[in-house]
Amino acid sequence: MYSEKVMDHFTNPRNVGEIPDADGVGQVGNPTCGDIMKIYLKIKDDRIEDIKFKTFGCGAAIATSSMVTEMARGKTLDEALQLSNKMVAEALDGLPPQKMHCSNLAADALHAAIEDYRGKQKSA
Amino acid sequence: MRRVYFDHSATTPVDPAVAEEMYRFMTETYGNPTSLHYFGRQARKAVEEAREKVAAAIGADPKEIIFTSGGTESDNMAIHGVATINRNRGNHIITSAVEHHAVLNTVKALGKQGFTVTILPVDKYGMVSVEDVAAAITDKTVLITIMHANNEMGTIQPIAEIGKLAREKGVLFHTDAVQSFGKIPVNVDALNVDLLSISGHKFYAPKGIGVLYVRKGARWRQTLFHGGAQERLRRAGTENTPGIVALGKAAELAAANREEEAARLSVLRDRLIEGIDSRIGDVLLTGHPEKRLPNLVSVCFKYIEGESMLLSLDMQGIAASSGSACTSGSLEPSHVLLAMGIPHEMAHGSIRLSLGKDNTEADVDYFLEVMPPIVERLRAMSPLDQE
Amino acid sequence: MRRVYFDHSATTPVDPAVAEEMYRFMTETYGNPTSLHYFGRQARKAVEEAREKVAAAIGADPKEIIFTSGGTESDNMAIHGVATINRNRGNHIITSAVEHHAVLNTVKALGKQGFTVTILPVDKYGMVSVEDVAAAITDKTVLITIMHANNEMGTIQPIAEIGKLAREKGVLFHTDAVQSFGKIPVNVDALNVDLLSISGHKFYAPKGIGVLYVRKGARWRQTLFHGGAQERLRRAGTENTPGIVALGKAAELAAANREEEAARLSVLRDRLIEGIDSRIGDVLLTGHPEKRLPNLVSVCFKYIEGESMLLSLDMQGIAASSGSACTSGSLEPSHVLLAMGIPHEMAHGSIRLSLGKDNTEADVDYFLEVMPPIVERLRAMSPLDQE
Ligand SMILES: Cc1ncc(COP(=O)(O)O)c(C=O)c1O
Ligand SMILES: Cc1ncc(COP(=O)(O)O)c(C=O)c1O
Ligand code: FES
Ligand code: FES
Repeated sequence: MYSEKVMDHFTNPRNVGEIPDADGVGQVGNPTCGDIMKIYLKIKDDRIEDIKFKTFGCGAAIATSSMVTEMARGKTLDEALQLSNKMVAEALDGLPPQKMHCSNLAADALHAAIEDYRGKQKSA
Repeated sequence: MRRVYFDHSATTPVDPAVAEEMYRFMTETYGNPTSLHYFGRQARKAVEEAREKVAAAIGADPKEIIFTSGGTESDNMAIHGVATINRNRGNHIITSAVEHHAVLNTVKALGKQGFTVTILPVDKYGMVSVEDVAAAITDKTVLITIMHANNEMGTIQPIAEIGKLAREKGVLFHTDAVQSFGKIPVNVDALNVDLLSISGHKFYAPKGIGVLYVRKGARWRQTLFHGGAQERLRRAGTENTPGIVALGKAAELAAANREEEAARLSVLRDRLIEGIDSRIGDVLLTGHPEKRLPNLVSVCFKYIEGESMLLSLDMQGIAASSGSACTSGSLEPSHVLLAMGIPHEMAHGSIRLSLGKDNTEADVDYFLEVMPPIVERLRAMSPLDQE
Repeated sequence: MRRVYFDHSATTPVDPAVAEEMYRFMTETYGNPTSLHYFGRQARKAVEEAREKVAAAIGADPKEIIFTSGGTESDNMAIHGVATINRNRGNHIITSAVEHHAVLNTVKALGKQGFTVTILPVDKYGMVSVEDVAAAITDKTVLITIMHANNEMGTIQPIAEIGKLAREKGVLFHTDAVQSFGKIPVNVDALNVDLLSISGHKFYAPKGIGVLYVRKGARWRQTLFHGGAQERLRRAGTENTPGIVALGKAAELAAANREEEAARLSVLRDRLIEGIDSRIGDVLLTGHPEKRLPNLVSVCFKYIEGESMLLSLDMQGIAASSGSACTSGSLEPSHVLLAMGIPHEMAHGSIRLSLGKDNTEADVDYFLEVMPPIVERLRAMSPLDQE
């Protein structure tokens, strides 16, 4: 049902964890529908220097979280905002149709974290 | 890779002795039991012998046994048949919140066709209360349908008591015994039921064959299939002789081995439960602590989600399920666990381990060795606040 | 005793290669295709491969293939689903007088639920006329259901022409291809059909498994079974994996061997027809002289009755049938023969010989040796005036 890439990211997820003094944190999803994704960012010179995630969810949720962190690492914030849920799913060689829902969270969580960072910058 | 199959509530392997019978009836005794000739008569004889075996296994008369294509068809046929034929007497149906979708969706469909439906709640163990049933019956009630044992968490309902009540009130009573048959005693008189559903592939018979028991004289009629006069006008379509013969043999074996096998499995089940509890922690065993199937463990692991556990177990060769196999692919967690008052996020973290005849203590121990690091890894990834 | 099976239209033996596949999917690859784990995925893969094989055999897309429990279910599901969903567009259904009861009784049941039903007559060869169909269509017509080839006398209907007409008029068109599949070309595009029924046990797959083809976009919905989300919500109930795999393989074999086998069987068929005609006399071959199935002979022996012939043949080891196996046990002669204008007493004297893959010229010759004295003996007993 899942592609090899999905299984690889599920089995060996990249960038799992928290960043204690994160510059931006984004969380999407809710426990009712079975998935929560939380992304932590460390930003330097408008670039994503470090990124970590924590996810409650199915195989697809974990794999997309892992993939989005890999894709975003090192990108400028504007570049990172260009990442879409679809691109994440494609990078994983696709997801089963009934799982497109989860893939719709990873990029959203990243964007939420970037917004959180920018919001803090503004108010600072 | 070591493979452990812990998903017998989803489906079972066919017993090799049963599969061999099936093979013989496909290649040698292949006649249509409706046919007059030698090939047909051989098939007819085998079908009627199978009917007798099934009848004996549930304490029924062979004439009360109808062969169907499976549990879903039996449930639909039972409920639709009673509702349609008794429409002039009343339009109220009582069921429970923890039924299989084959019952629940059939009743709900009737709800859209002018029937009033009462869906009874359950307690935290998933139990229906007999008092609730009594309070729900009105003079418009034509059918009560409550399952014998639940497929997701294994709770056994007080069917005999509900049946007694239904009989006193003159209301027809159907039970879905798909999960209970072969595991706990299923006797139509002891249970006071008028209709009862069974599915072959849950007790080492093949998929695609089931049984509907209908008590003699019950106000029920076949209303789903129109066609030939098979099964004494109660199920049109060429009889699935190989499936029927296989189900008959499997029913006989199930009845003969039930007690011993249930005792053996409940030891394994309890070893699983205790092992999970002591080695993992932050878990919730779901279903009734005593009134439960001997072969089923249902447990919620806090802070993590079911599918990721299943995938991880699968990579270690262990086959389990989360809730009902039928509902995978849906975003909603199990309606059964929610009905028991289990919060959404915990319900998402449920898995079901259902044991069967080839499972051993070594299988249980393998699971207990493999599972703790899986849970640990997933919990380390979880963003939920952990106590 | 020498045994000759001439009742392949009632049911066929399962091809040993198919039965072996079935055995393997009962005992080894036994998972529930809905399950996520290894066992489930293996089963899912096999189900989808079978779906592709069936689709290829009838020129359809795999998404258009739904697995059912047999021909009767396919017919019921097709007709009930179209009627229910299109009720708001119209309430008129057209069928023919020679349909199988799975179609005829389903349509008649709808007739009692507010549908208007036109049952088209047939000519003396059992043929429906395209003009009659055209004349019957009204702006209330939502479904035309006419079988591809008849199970009792083998006449092949002008399905492609009727389908073309139905499409022009925007009316959905279903055909029961239970008897034609594997014997004559069955291609859903060439036939212009929207829905088509197949039953496994008529082409060396097991009993209890069938197919309903539904064209993409056709205004049809599953309305018979409520339950799980299997078959993309189009057929609830655990998928009969072994049956599905077996049907897939049998469909592949049927498509591959069809042409050659049809040629071989029609030689045997014609040898039978000529032999009966020349050795017995006072017989009436029923069905269309050319537009007929390659494997079926239907013949009325004047002055005598079908069952007594069948019993006599059976005593010589030959299995045949009179009319449809489904209707035996009924006192009325075949509705099909009556619809063709054959008088009652002659219709009572009909037998059907349906050939299959293991039949040989020697079988035919054996029949031709055994049959004349049987007819002679029974005619000697008959009180009817003989010409
Ligand atoms: C309690 C219960 N009822 C009904 C069914 C449906 O049976 P089947 O899938 O054989 O149609 C199942 C299993 O899927 C079940 O567990
Ligand atoms: C033309 C036709 N339609 C439908 C059926 C019903 O198929 P089944 O008996 O597999 O349900 C049959 C055979 O019995 C048939 O010959
Ligand atoms: S976690 Fe919601 S479906 Fe993947
Ligand atoms: S001849 Fe015996 S049933 Fe009519």
